[in-house]
Amino acid sequence: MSMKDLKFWQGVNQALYQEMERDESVVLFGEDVAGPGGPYGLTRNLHREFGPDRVRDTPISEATIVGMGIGAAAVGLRPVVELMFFDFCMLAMDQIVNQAAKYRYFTGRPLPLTIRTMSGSGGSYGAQHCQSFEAWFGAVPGLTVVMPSNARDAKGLLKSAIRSDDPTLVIETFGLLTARRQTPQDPDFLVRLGRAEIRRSGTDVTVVATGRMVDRALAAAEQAAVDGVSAEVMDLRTIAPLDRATVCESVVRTGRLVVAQEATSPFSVAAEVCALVSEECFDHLRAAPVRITACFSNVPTPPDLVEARAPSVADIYEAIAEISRT
Amino acid sequence: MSMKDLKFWQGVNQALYQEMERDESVVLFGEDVAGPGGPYGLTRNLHREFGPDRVRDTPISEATIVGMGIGAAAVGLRPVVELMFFDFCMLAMDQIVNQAAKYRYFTGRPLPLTIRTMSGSGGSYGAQHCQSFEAWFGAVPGLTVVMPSNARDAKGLLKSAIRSDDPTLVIETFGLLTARRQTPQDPDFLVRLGRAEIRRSGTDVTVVATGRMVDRALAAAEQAAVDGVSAEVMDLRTIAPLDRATVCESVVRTGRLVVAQEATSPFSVAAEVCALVSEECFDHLRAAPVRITACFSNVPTPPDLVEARAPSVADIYEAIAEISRT
Amino acid sequence: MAELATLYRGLRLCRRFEEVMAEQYRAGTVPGPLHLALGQETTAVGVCAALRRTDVITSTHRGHHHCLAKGADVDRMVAELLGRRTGYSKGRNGSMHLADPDVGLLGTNGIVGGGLPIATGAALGLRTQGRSDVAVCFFGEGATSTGNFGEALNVAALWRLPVVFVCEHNRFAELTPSSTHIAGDVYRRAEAYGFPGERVDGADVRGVLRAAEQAVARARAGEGPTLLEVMTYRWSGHYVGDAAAYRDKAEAAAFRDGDPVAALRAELAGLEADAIDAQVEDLLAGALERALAAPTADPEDLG
Amino acid sequence: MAELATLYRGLRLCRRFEEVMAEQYRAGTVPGPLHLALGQETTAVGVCAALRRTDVITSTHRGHHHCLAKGADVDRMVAELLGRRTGYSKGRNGSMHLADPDVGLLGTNGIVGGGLPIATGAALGLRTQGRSDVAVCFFGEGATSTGNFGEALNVAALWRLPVVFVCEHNRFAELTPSSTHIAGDVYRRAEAYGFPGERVDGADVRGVLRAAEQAVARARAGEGPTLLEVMTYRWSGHYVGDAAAYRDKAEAAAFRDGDPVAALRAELAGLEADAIDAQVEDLLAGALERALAAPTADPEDLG
Ligand SMILES: Cc1ncc(C[n+]2csc(CCOP(=O)(O)OP(=O)(O)O)c2C)c(N)n1
Ligand SMILES: Cc1ncc(C[n+]2csc(CCOP(=O)(O)OP(=O)(O)O)c2C)c(N)n1
Ligand SMILES: [Mg+2]
Ligand SMILES: [Mg+2]
Repeated sequence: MSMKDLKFWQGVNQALYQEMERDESVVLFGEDVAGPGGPYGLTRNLHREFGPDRVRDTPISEATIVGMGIGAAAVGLRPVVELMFFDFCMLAMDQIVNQAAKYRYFTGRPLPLTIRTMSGSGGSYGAQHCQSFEAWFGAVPGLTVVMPSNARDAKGLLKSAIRSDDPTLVIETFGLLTARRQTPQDPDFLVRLGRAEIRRSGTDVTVVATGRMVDRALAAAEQAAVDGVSAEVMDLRTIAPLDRATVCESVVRTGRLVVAQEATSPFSVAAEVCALVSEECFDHLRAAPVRITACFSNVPTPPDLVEARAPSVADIYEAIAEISRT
Repeated sequence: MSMKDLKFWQGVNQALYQEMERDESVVLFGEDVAGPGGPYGLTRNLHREFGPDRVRDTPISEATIVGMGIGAAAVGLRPVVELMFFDFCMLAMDQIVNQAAKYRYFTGRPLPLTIRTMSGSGGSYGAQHCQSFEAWFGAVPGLTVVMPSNARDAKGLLKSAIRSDDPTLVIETFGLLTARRQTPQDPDFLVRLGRAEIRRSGTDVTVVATGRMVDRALAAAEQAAVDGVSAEVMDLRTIAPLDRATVCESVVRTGRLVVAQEATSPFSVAAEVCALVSEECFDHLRAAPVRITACFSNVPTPPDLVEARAPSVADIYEAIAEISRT
Repeated sequence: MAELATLYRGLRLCRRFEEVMAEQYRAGTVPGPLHLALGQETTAVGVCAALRRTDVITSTHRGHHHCLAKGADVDRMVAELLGRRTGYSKGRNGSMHLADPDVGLLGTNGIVGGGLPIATGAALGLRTQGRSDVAVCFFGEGATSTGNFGEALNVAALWRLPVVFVCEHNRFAELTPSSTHIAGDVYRRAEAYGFPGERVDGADVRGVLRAAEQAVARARAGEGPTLLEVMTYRWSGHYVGDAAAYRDKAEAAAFRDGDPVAALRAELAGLEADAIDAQVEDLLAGALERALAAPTADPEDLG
Repeated sequence: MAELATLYRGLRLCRRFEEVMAEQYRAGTVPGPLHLALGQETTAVGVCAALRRTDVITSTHRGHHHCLAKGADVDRMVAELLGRRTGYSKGRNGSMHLADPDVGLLGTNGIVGGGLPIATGAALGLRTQGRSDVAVCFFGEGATSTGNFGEALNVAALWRLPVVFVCEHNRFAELTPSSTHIAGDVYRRAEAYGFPGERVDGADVRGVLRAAEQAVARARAGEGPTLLEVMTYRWSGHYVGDAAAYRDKAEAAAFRDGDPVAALRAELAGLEADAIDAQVEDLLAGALERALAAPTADPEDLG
């Protein structure tokens, strides 16, 4: 099938274009998504292509953006709503968690709602624009949460989210918007929700990574290979429901776990993965699991501080080397 | 020092009374906290004692309740604000996480703000009134989060929170409001923030519990004792910052960990405790850590369903018995 | 305009449904809390008489009357409140989470103001699909102090959405009077967003219906939202079991004396009224009997 | 009323501060984003001229002018924007998180509408402590569509709090015009809550000051909040680097021609104006030189 080298943002844009073309019940709204084509261009051309009824600029009303998505989905549309930054989800938590996530439980009906947002550092926007609390939503029954790490998955997961009959939160990563990956052009290309991907196979240690840390984990694994250490690198891709089987199968083989994420450590996705593995793979573990995360502080603004705070390739490499010695 | 047998709600009420009497900069506001004395009586008599300037009924504006607490604290008061149910925190997440938690980071100044809320089942109020996502706040730099399991700690932790110069979230538990414990009356009695309490010492297994599960863990431990299993029961009390030292010291001794909580399992406090122990106590662990939690579903309304969903004494007892066999 | 008899039957059903459920609550057969709308029936019945089945509504924690007026099934409502497997949500959720999308009931709601953006979005969805249906958002006056209120009114006005905001002003929000919650007049908030707001007397079901018909007509015609503030009074406490000591007994008594349901009944021929009453009693008695005979909610159904 | 020279100096400082920082941004020495208020200086200067040091303000992502007008230290501001350790927040946070409680600046804010409840609470705190100080909340017209707006206005009105809500209506919210965001007129929203709202011409700094003095006097006198909608125009893009292709060039040019800072300058004796300009240049040049010489933010300071 035909492939194209796409940037992450282009993958998102293609997914929206293809799904809107495929199904006229798909509508898109959020702040600056229509006329401007999105503050970072992710929704470029959609307003022109699909018109003002299907692509709308909203006022700055995050709770109502999500709530309107719920109402519109409840009466037959398949809305994709955008919350510009993850940090702004905090203004819509009630609609996401108390309303959208529980709609099927309360009504017995589907709620085909996709909520797109963007998290993580990389934009030098500081402590109120770069937070990574994806774990919050993983704790909520009724929500599917995905976090693509590249253009291909950004496209395939978003398309699956839009076609899903349940509310799905798609967390894009600011620091990856211009990262490239070969991406299938087939309009029916999908990436299945709930499946982690082994990006590199290995036998000595499993490195589970999310978002921006996936490429860094791959680079670290290459370095480790030079030392003769064989690291398996897994991109979690879906945060909830977690792909427990793929994670455990890998760790049972390697006996060692490193989790790398851009979020801070306490009460995070890395915590859940370590807990899962310690419960399910205990007898196979040869060493203590390790979390490689941002240090527990607020996200600063200057890029060098942002980088100093986030895990580097070297941090992951050292964790791989260290754990492989035991 | 003189003790009194108090109900949980009375402990909260005494703490508020004593701190308001001690420091006139302490003010209280929230929905129905003044005239009515709180929907469940926790703020009874405070309005009469301290007057309308210090104890106020607010409109139903959760974000603004917290935001006003921030502003009032910033200009010299020591506010205690109430969000009636944990579920309603979701309307104030921006003010709690983006604003209050970061105030010191942005300004270099203290923010003596206490946010009280109530979580957990026990009231038969269903899926939008009984949620337990305390782990969310544990992930936020700048927030202290406590979760008392009894009258004594409810009093001592709230008093410490009010005297603290940083924002503290006090999560009370609905199912415990009428539970009793001997409580010191000394106006300077405090329970230190950040310290777990070993409620029962034991040598074979460490049971870390929170909120409503603490008494159940104690009961389960007594049953286990009959079988000759010695279980240590620890009340976490403070969720963030987690008392890592006390948890690890205990698990190093016992070699076994069971975590019991009313929250569901994924991405929860229990996940963090299991992750912590698997990282820090790996060489001492004799068995896989176990999470005893509510099943991953929404909170129902009928009491029997609520109980069927939540961990029982039997569930904890079986986990203790099971893990002690390995 | 709907007939007198139809309106009376609607009011009578809401009234008796809640009285019967309150008895059941006191008898210990209702597992969850009950928030009654006794005395407020005209809001639901008057407004819903202006709607058709395909129109949608969002309701609140105090929403039995909205559900009934929109055509929800009495058997399934009674069963849900009694925690029976034959209820709308298999008896798992009770009064605060009743929904029946088939009759346009998107749900009661445990979150004050939670329905405001949802109804607004439903209106958007209906319009986008070229339907002439409208959305009605019921909420209490306490909800006007939530952030959702201003957000929803603004978007509905900007996009001229077919939504009618119905504020059921029953003078109390939980344990405090409206004066604790509302600055200015609720109905005047609409003007500020450039659409009509009207205060309506809840004692007169036909007045409510007339106002609703106008608002619904505007919405169907693409002229945008309307805010109706229906002045009513919460006869009972916040929930069954709340003695409501905080309120003025004389005031409460006065409102009970001006019972809008009795007033309408008086306009009907005695026989017709008796027949309607009897029919409603049968309906409720049957529903109650079937519900009590049904199995209680099953942990199997946790979801 | 503050003297002409003082007002001009304030305007000139805001103007030049941002022009200088924009140059620095283009030169690559500013690590974070910059949102400029060029053309909007009168709002900050006019309003803050009605305040005293012990009054407090909350600001926004576009808040350099508010900070300067409230008396923040130019050296520490420049250093913060350049990411230097001598900055207000050790250079860690930059433009969107500037604060100086000592001069009553509770902070700029990255969250639109985030300051509304905070300023309202500050007003409550000031009043509760028996201080006659007031709180001023600056926000853009885009913030009027946030839930916080309605919540804050309602509580401020209910409690007659000493707060002045200053909406800086600069015609744009990020990349879209106000028409995308506002139904009706912003200033009229106040009426609905029972307190005065006034639209003020941002081209006239003295008009802004007069309106602010009245509002502040009401607040100090315990008469409650006021909403001021200052009509202005965002000369530059949303951030430095945004070409603002989405807006009407002629309109933008017209507003630049009606530059309120130049207009005020014209009223001053040439020599006096020159002296003020020179003084401002020295101040900024010195601040810039010291900042560029200072160490950059240190990972040590992460917090
Ligand atoms: C967001 C939120 N805050 C608080 C509550 C608790 N609560 C339940 S009902 C109620 C009062 C609602 O008053 P009103 O809107 O007038 O409705 P009424 O009860 O009078 O029908 C409150 C505060 C809630 N359910 N949701
Ligand atoms: C809650 C929230 N939503 C969205 C944004 C992104 N954003 C930053 S500035 C802005 C526009 C604000 O417009 P306005 O309030 O008019 O202020 P101005 O930029 O014109 O000064 C938006 C949407 C944000 N920072 N916070
Ligand atoms: Mg009410
Ligand atoms: Mg603007």
